[in-house]
Amino acid sequence: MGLKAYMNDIVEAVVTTAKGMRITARYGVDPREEVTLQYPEERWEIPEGYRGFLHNDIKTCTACTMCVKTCPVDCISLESVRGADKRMVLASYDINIGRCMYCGLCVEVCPPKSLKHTSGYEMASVTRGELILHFIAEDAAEIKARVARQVAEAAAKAAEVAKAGAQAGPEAAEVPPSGTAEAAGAQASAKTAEVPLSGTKPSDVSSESAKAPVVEPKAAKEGENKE
Amino acid sequence: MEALAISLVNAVPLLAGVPLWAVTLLLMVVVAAVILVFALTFEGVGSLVLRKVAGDIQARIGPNRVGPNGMLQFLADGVKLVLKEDLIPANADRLLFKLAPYFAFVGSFAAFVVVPFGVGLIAADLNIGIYYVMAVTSLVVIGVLLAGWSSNNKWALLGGMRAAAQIVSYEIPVGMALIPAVLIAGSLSLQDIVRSQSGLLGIFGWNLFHNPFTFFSFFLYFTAAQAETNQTPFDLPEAESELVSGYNVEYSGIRFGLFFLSEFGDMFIVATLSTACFLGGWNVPFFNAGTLPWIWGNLFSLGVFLAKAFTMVLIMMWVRWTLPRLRVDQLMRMAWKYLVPLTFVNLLGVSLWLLVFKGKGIPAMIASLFG
Amino acid sequence: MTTRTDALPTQEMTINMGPQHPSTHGVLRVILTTDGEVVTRAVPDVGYLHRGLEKIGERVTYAQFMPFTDRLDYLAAMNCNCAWAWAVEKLAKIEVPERAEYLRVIVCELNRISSHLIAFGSYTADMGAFTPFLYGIREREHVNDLFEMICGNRLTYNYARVGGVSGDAPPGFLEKTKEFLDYFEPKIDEYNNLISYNKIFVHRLANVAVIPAEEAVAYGLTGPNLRGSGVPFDLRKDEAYSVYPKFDFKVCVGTGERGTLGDCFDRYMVRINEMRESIKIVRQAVAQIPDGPVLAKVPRLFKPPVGEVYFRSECPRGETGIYLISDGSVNPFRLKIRTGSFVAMNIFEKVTKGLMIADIVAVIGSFDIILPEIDR
Amino acid sequence: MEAQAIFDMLKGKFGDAVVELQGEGFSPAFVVVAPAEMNAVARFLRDDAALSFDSLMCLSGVDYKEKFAVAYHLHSMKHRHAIGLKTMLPRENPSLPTVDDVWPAANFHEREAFDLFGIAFVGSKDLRRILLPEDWEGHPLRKDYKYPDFYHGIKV
Repeated sequence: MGLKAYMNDIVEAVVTTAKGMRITARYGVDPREEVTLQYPEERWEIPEGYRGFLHNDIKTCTACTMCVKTCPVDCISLESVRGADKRMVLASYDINIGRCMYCGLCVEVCPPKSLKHTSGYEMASVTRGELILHFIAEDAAEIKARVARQVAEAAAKAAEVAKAGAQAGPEAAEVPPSGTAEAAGAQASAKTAEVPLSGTKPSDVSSESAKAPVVEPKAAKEGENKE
Repeated sequence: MEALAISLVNAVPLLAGVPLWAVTLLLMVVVAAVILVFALTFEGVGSLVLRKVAGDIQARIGPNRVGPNGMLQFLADGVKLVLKEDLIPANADRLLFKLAPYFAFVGSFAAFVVVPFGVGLIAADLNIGIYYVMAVTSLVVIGVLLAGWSSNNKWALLGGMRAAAQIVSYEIPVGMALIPAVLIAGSLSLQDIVRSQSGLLGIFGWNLFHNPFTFFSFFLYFTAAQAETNQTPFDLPEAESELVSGYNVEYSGIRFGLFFLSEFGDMFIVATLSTACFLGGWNVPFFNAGTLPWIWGNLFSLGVFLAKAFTMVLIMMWVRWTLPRLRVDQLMRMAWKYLVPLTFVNLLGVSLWLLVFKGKGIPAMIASLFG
Repeated sequence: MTTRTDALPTQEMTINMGPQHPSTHGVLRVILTTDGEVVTRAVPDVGYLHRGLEKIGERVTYAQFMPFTDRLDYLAAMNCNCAWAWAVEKLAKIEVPERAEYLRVIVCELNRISSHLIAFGSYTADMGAFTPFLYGIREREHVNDLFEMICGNRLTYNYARVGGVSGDAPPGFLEKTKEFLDYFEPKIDEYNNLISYNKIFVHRLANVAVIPAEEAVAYGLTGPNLRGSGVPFDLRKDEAYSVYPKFDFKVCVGTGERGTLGDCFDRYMVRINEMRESIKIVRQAVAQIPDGPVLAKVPRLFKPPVGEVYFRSECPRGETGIYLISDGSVNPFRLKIRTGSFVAMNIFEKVTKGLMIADIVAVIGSFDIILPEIDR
Repeated sequence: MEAQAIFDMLKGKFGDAVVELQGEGFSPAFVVVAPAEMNAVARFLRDDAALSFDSLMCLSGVDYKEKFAVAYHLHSMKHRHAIGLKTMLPRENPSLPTVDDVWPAANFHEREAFDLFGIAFVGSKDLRRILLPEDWEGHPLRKDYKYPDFYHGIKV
């Protein structure tokens, strides 16, 4: 290495270092360059179409199970029973958001557009069971029992009508879905087994806490412990 | 220290009956405690400032949660380090593993003894001040090497070996770069070196502007000293992205804390040495601090000294957050092919200058031109 | 003086670098055999992130596999999304609306920028300079904001669909993209001044792990790693797919400007220069984008004809080739994904002989590997 | 060069070892080769000046249920043309000569095929499992693969 190259080396090192240090100094003294968002106090604006937690509007949900079929990771589980009016009645609708990958495929296929992404993104929990969202607060067995009772009532009514010899119209079979439920429980539970079930139910979800009501993390925890 | 003890005994009649050695000892302990408190505070605050500077440079904010604007972060860090479990690897050499952090810490802390904080503020004005500093800061390498060896971890061992090679190599340019200041002052005592830079508006008396060679000396010293204290771009013994964390990878809790503190201690020692040897030390610009009443003179000079030293520390941090890291062979090449020859040339230049111009610097010559 | 090595026997040391190591870009394990600091052998051990994506692919439908491609290369999920979409469209012969193709190109190139930013940033962090890393991350956030706007997510986009894209660009997206490009373009010069031409940085990279052109081709390197060796091969130009032929851009190749052609510095500079080219492409695409639908009518459970297709597309880490076998059912019969990082790992052992431990980090960074892509 | 021309050329050179051309529905087209001749065919494809397939893009194992196959995707940087090579293997003890001495790129792909399909590449310089642990049982991408319940006592 000649002396010239040697000196050049030194000069280049000094010059490039100085160049770099000028840039870092500019950032160092310019407070406008600070881009940190002080997260819990400040939040960024969530754009429209943000894919946050899923939410199902169960009033419009038709229990068609499209979301369940399309979900690549099987994070949605629903149970439904055929109601007295031949429509499907949801017995339970759970989404395991710990498993969900927020891909949005289920939202795209939902025919009544009842399944939506919300802008929620914060949920910390101690147990995995808490990460399962239950959209129906009522116990699935109760719903099934109630629907079974309604179906039975409707069938009985239809039979009565038929027996009476009158023109059996479909109107007679129509029972308001939210009928009063003060009938004997024993009879209802006996009927439950006969109710046609549909829908899928991934095993892990059911074992975790399919029976847990919405606002009772304790039950969910128990489910977790069992696993 | 004895002289101070005598004057103290004379000033305070209460101490008249106490033997002199006891007063001296007591004084030593007090001074040591003061310096320790200062060192720890500096090291704590230094770590906070380092992170704040890093935040500013990196377009973010830095710690801002503990205390107002994150001011108490260093206390939280300290408490955390003290409270953390002190792990010792199962196959470590337990004695050496425990000993290593103390070597590192003592090495950096003992150097504070000869730091000339002010006109009269120096724990021990040794007549071999610079040699003393270089000798005790070398203890750090023993600590680092022990840590690397005793951890029984290959990464730590590599870090320790790197540190040993690096620090030993860079002792030479560091020493050679400091000698010009010694030559000008004609003394190894740091106080003498600082005093030799007084006068001429305070600024132009600095060794930095004495002659072109001392000017380069300063930068050579600064570069070499960065390497000697394992600062980026020469932080190879730690080299987070290569050696995971180097020699201190197995350390936790307060033992890690001691390494951490010694790092900042070293940083401060480098800053003080460059301040004392090249930037006029505690000399207050425009007037002579020695002529003021004792208390004011010391306060002024202390303030000036700390301001200069902290500026140097800030510059070190600035460099740290700008530059990438050298490779180990490049580091050695830099020491032996660049810094060592250059410092020798510089030393020769300064010596010739002093010989030819009878010890006068450029500012002094210009001043004498104008009468 | 003669060196006597027989007097004192020395042993080589085996060190495990990874799977947890700050600079292996994930869970890569490299088994180093070292003689002091000099590495005599470095054997990569991959597979710590193996999730069986190819097996999963045989069980889900073509459309359902789309979210999994996000997990293929999470720093360039858009490119993987689109690669999958293009491959399936080629297999099933689906026509894609032009606007969708333009949107795909825009998001792909934006993602290339953001991916190269991470490559640049993490590389400088590996070299010991942490600051540029955060600058890179900061700019990437802008890209993420754009993606969040167009598809609703910041990392796993799942934006492309077989037959188009999931949604049209929301109002203001194209303007914001232009704004970002204007903001970002000068930053590249800043990076160059800050770090690229820094003496230490250049010294760390130049002449390290030189890969000659023939060797790069023989080892099947692709993308920036191949172009770093001076081979001007870019699938966007040479096997032009989608609407890439309509854009004017140049293929960046290594020049050996600071060392030997094909060294780490060349691979690094190719990525820096490619960001400029991507900016050019996005500018043109934003200017030319036509109106129209963005999604062709494709049945949800479509059955492509029996056949086999190999589709290669230019991803930021090299060619992502998708070998797709259809047996006429709704699921792929076999799906093999060939990724740039996987192939780059193959040459790793060869080029790292005789380097230093610090250079291993430099080589890993210069290949810009990403582990989910290697292990799939 | 077109696939048909390449096929004819190979047919002329290797005779019966070159079995058929899979053109319709295949992109790129495949030349099906007998496994024993694989290495020789590969070397010819690389070295012939008119072909000079200097890069192996992809090498995949395939399980066609009744038999295995190994598919090679070749590309020529010089002539910018591509071709596929395929070789059919029996289900029992599938093995064929390696091509990693022709294209070093093949090594990792072959290890992957060995790992996930159990196809042995004779003469390979390094044939170990690559993605799965060394002591994993079975080859997951085979169509008849049974998922194990436990691996070292860990539930899979």
